[in-house]
Amino acid sequence: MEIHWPLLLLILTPFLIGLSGLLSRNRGTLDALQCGQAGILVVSVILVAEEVLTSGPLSGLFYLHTDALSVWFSLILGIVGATGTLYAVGYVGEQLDRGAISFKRFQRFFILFDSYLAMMLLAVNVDNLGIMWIAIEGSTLLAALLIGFERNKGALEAGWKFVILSSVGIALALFGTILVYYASENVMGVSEEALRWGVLHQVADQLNPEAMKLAFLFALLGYGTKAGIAPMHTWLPDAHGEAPTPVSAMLSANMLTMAIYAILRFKILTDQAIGPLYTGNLLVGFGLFSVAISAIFLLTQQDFKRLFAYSSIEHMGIALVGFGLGGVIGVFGGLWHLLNHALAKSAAFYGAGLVLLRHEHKIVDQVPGLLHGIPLAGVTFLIAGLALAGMPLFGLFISEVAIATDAFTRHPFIAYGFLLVLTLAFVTLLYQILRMVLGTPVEQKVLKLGQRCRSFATVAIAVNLGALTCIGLYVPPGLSDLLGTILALFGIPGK
Amino acid sequence: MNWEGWLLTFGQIVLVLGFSPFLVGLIKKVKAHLQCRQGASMFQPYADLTKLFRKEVVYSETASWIFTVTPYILFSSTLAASLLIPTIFTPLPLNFAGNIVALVYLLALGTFFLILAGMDAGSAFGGMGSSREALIASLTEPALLLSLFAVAMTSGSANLSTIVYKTALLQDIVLDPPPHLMALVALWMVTAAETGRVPVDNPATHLELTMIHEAMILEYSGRYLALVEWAAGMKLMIFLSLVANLFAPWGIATNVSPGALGMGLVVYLGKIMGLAVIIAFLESMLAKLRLFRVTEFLGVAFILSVLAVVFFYILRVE
Amino acid sequence: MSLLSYFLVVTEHEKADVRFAGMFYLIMAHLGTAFILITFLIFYQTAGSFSFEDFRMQGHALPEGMKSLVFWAALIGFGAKAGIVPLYVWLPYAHPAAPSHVSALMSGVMIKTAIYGLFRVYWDFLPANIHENLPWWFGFTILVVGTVSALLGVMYALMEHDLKSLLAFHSVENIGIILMGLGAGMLFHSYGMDSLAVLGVIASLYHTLNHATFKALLFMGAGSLLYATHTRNMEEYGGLLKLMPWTGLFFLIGAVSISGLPPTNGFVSEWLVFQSLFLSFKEPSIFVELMLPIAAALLAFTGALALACFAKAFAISFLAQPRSNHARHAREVPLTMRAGMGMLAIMCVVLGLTPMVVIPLLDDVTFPLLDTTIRWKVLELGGWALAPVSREFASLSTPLLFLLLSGLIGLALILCWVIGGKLRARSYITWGCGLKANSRMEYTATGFVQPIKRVFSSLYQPTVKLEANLLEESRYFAKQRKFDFYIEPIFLKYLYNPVVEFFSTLAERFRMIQSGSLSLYLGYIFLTLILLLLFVI
Amino acid sequence: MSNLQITIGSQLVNLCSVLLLLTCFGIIAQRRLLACVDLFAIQSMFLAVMAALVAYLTDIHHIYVAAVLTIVIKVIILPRILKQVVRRLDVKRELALYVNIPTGLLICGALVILAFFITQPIVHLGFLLTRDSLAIALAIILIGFFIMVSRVKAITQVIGFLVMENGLFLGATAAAYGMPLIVELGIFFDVLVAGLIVGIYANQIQDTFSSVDTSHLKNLKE
Repeated sequence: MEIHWPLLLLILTPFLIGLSGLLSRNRGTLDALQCGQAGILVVSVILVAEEVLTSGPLSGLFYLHTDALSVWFSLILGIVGATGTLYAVGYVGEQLDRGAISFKRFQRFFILFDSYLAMMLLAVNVDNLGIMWIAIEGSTLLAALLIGFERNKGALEAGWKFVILSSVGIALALFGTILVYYASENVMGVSEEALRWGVLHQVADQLNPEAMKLAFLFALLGYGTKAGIAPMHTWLPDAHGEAPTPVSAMLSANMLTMAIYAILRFKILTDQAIGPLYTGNLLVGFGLFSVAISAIFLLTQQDFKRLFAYSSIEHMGIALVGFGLGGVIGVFGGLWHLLNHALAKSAAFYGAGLVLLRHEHKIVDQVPGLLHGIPLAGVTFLIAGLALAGMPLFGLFISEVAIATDAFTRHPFIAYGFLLVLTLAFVTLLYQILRMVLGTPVEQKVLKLGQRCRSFATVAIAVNLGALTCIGLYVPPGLSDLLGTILALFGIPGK
Repeated sequence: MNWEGWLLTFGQIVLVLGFSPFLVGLIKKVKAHLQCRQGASMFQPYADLTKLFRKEVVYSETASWIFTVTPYILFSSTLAASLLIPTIFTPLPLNFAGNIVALVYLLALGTFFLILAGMDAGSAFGGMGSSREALIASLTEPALLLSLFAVAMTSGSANLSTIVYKTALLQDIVLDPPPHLMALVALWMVTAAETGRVPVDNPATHLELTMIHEAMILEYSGRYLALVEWAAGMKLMIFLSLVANLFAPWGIATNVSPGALGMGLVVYLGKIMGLAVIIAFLESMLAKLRLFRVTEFLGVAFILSVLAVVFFYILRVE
Repeated sequence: MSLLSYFLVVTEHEKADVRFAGMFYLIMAHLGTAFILITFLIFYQTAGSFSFEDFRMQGHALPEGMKSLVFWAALIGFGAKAGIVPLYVWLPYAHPAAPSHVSALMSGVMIKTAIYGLFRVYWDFLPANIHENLPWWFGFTILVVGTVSALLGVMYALMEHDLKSLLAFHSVENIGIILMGLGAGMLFHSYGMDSLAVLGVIASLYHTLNHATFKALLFMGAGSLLYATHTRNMEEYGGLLKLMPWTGLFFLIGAVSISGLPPTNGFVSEWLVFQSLFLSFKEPSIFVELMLPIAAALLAFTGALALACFAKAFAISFLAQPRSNHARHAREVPLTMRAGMGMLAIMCVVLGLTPMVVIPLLDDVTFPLLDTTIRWKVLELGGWALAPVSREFASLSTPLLFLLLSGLIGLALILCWVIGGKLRARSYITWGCGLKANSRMEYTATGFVQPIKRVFSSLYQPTVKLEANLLEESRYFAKQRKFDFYIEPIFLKYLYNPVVEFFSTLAERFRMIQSGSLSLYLGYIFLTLILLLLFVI
Repeated sequence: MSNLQITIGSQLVNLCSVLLLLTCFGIIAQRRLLACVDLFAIQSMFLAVMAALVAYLTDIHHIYVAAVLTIVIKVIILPRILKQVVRRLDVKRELALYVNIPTGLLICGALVILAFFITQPIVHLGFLLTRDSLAIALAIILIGFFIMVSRVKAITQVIGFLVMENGLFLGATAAAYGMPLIVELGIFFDVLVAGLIVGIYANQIQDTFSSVDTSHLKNLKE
């Protein structure tokens, strides 16, 4: 079993950097390390993608395994993770400068943050459902600590709710995993291999339908809780609202995406066992429900971080609908949606973080005229907001249209419902965003943003929005090939 | 257009210009008689016009060039409209220049500028007159158009001359009673409104608050007033000949032989003088309506014209 | 596109109302987009691709029900962008909010793209081939929508005293007229009377063109007024004709042609619409036969109201004495602005005088759609007169009318000279019942439309507030009287507000879902699990 | 091994799992927190015993490891931590319940039936002697969940969660003689960390809110 350095790097870097954070005593090296990590992440993820594209799936030592689907999600996690790291350096650094936190906790933050990233990267790059579960659970626990990082009432409450709810979810997911294992038994007997996704994928069509149904149900509920699918989404707005902003960004852009990834793995197996109808209906149902719920909550939202949180719920819902429909363009739409959403949403949170640092509150109608107040944040909100609302020229529009189209070719009424809730969500989100972006700032005391913070944030935002607009306007051939292979994985002839 | 055409057009201009003041005079005279007064001579309007033309013009300081050009535009648009209407001969050489819609809108052009002029001097009365005129004009136009259209449909054409020509040739269409009757009544009511006659407006009034047309031209004097008055006279003549020739085209000349033309002239003059007398009678009998009763009056006209169309379709024999 | 135009609208986003307008506009536009998307999706379903070529090939394969679905979706989708009743509501907010040149652009060009969409769908995609006939009620619905839009548009325009909102409402009116032409065309087409159908279509295309010109002209005029006086409120204008003669002249031309008065372009296209409506007696169905003339009558009504409206607009803004210091100190706008308007003004007249040039061009446009040309019969007398159907039926020659008018003006001058000799004139102050007439005695815009408002109060449902505090000595004299009235568009009142209400109350209700109780949250998951176990397995 | 042994063995296994179930009902019926913790410890004990039994019967050795881990973590460490927390916060008894005890018991009965009903079609799949306890495993998971829903105090919710974990472990063992060792270890590690984190949170919450009554944690809402 040969070693693939890029893959290994991709996963180990955050771990090691995080731990080495313990040793480095002064801040400069810490920042440097983090920047290095960001760089390495991007480079290695791209290398991995290259390798997979050229020479099929990779299997490294210790259950490491990377196929097209993993690569797709690694891309999302890697790139957004990188920008997130940069932003975190700026953001938490600012708090440090303001003396809000001690250097010790500054260190601790990065240890947690990096290993959190590592866990997520691990989760999407292992072949073993059990290990995947462990990684996800690990990321949950680390996330719990990160959410509570600021130790004020809100943070603690949010963290507590998160820990309880997502542990329950994760437990259910474990039961799902056990059931798959159970089902696999009478196909291949009791064996270590029986949890390897690749192996299961080959024998999936012989697995017992009843067991797989049950398994998928538990997996969906369990990982769905982490993916913030209504009605299991209740922890999400609190967590996103109260966590330190870089963490909120990671939660929204990476963790939810990762959870969806887990669901997809189960879906593919189940579909092979019992055909796509069952999983499809469940996914579409939950998806539509999530979009509707979030749309309604967006309307009366007073807190801009929660606002983005609800919009995340909405977008996860949209992606689910896409996957649930399961046609070529549907699945394509889902994947494409996840990528674009990750980029746009993290950017939005970066902007939100700046506003929060400056105003020290999160009330929507207290921060009008951001274009004048904090041009950087204003522009970010505007672009990211329009993208998230699904305006043309952005990838999210394309994916939404794709999903709608797929829905239409199957069941027009889903399409109508979908478009309806989508329009509702669009209106509500945009209404809120524009309330903040336009207008004239109200007089109130504001804190100044540190130079380093601003520069780091600028870089992070620039990268995200740049990538977002690029892929909105032009799809690199590499990506489209990747999509092709993934579709094949879904049992759909790639286009 | 051959020399006959030119001749006829010129003849029509002369006829309209020359005869319209007489109509006004005639109506005044008859009314006077009905009120047991001697009354001025029927030719008084001619004298008035010449006098006015000679008099010095006084215009308001606040007025702009709109005030000056309006009389000319009013005059010319009314006269142009009159050239679309068959009087003693049909089809007219200028027939192709426009149909009933063109007629209505030509008159509207005049009204438009008159309204502007009314506001131009900046006196309250002018504004009042303009505002009322705007209301009435907007209410009459649909009725006018539809009543004309009701007649138009019987002859399958929207060109006035053609309508009259056909009806003149085959007498019996005219006797297609219900639609035409309603159209006739509607047109008559519209006429009253458009030419500022009782019961819609009272040309003889000099109580500002009841004036409409008179209020708009309150600021005019001298030759401008003359032009406006003359235009008003022509407008009256236009509507009367519409009534006369659309509903009773008897005796109108359909070829250019001198005999036919002479005949046509005599009959035509007879018809519209008759109508003028009727107007006089009505004016002496009726009282002017309140402004907001006028809308109901015109509403009736509109309904009648609609009914005319409806009946046309229902009773059409095929 | 709606996105870009949104940013054009909110250029001056510091103003709250501008933001509201922008938001409203964006929402409606997006609603439109959604419906347009549905339209295309339906086509996609059969065509299997998004290329117009395939739509054209496959569109007719749709089942009847789907076709009517497409019809409605397209009508709502493009209608929302074009601003037909009842979807026009954003329009009077967005246009005034935008800077004038933008409003000119929006109203002149953008609305037209929506019309283009309608044409594409109804004439190009839906019919299988040129001779397939769509159900008659397609055209009829369009006709009705058009008529209502035209009427309501002008009605509300009359009550507007903000010059730009007034123009915006007139956009609604004109879209209505355009749709009337289109509707008549479709109606005839559905009965297979193509040569008549062409007439309707050409009429509506012609009016589209004209509207683009005169509406842009008027918006620029409004813009120059705004530039000169820094206010959009008509009641503060007045007497500007003397201060800004050129702007005044151009605005007058625009006003004349939007009121459809000869010999300008508005007149020609409205005339054409009238003709296509008059052709009703060739319709097989008696119901339609009845409806068309009535539509024609309503069009006449619309025209007359438009006339009243622009008489008001022009008279109040340009005539009599200035009503405010803004107006008193107004100056003529710079040459560049005048040049722009002048160009358009000339366009208006030229387009009016040369239908014989324009119509063949439009005919080339419509030819591929219906493969019938009417060029050879439209133009009579070597192209000097229009005879849409037959010379027998109706004809029009704007050049001749123009010559007549100018000639007769000449005649009038001659008469004056012959009878009256040389003009002797002197100017004097207006008679103000013994007082010195000042601008406060003038009729206001509000006063001007008061009779109409009163007559149609059932439609306007105006809210009038009149308060006076009287002198102690005698209750016949008041220290001051305060009068204000406003009109809430009927659809806003009965259609939109309820919807918004519904959603906000819904949202309020739903907030209890997120009550903050952890056990409740756990309960959701638990319940979902149990239910799924019970029913899905 | 003789058939007799097998049958006896599987009956013993089933017995253990039934005992597990009973302890769940005990927890439901119990108001006193410390007693709940004890019950949980006992339950874990039974779990370990069962695991050991399975290991003995099937001599798959890594299950012994699992059994040992269970004893170490779930019988010794976690109860310690919990008891500490309980003492420190001196919340002796849980007075507030969202659902009163009889109803709770009834519901749990219903849940057990549901569990059997659900697993019934797939039970025949397993050819292992422990397969019957799959239903019980599901039942325990549901009941654990129900405890979390119905109790107010943070501690009891944690206990509920741990009960779920036990159910899972039972499931794993019942269904498949336990997961592959590596997975097993990972799971245990996670459970341990989870317990620690919950402990940390409980303390911090106590510090900031001066109570662990989660019904107080209702500031974050719409």
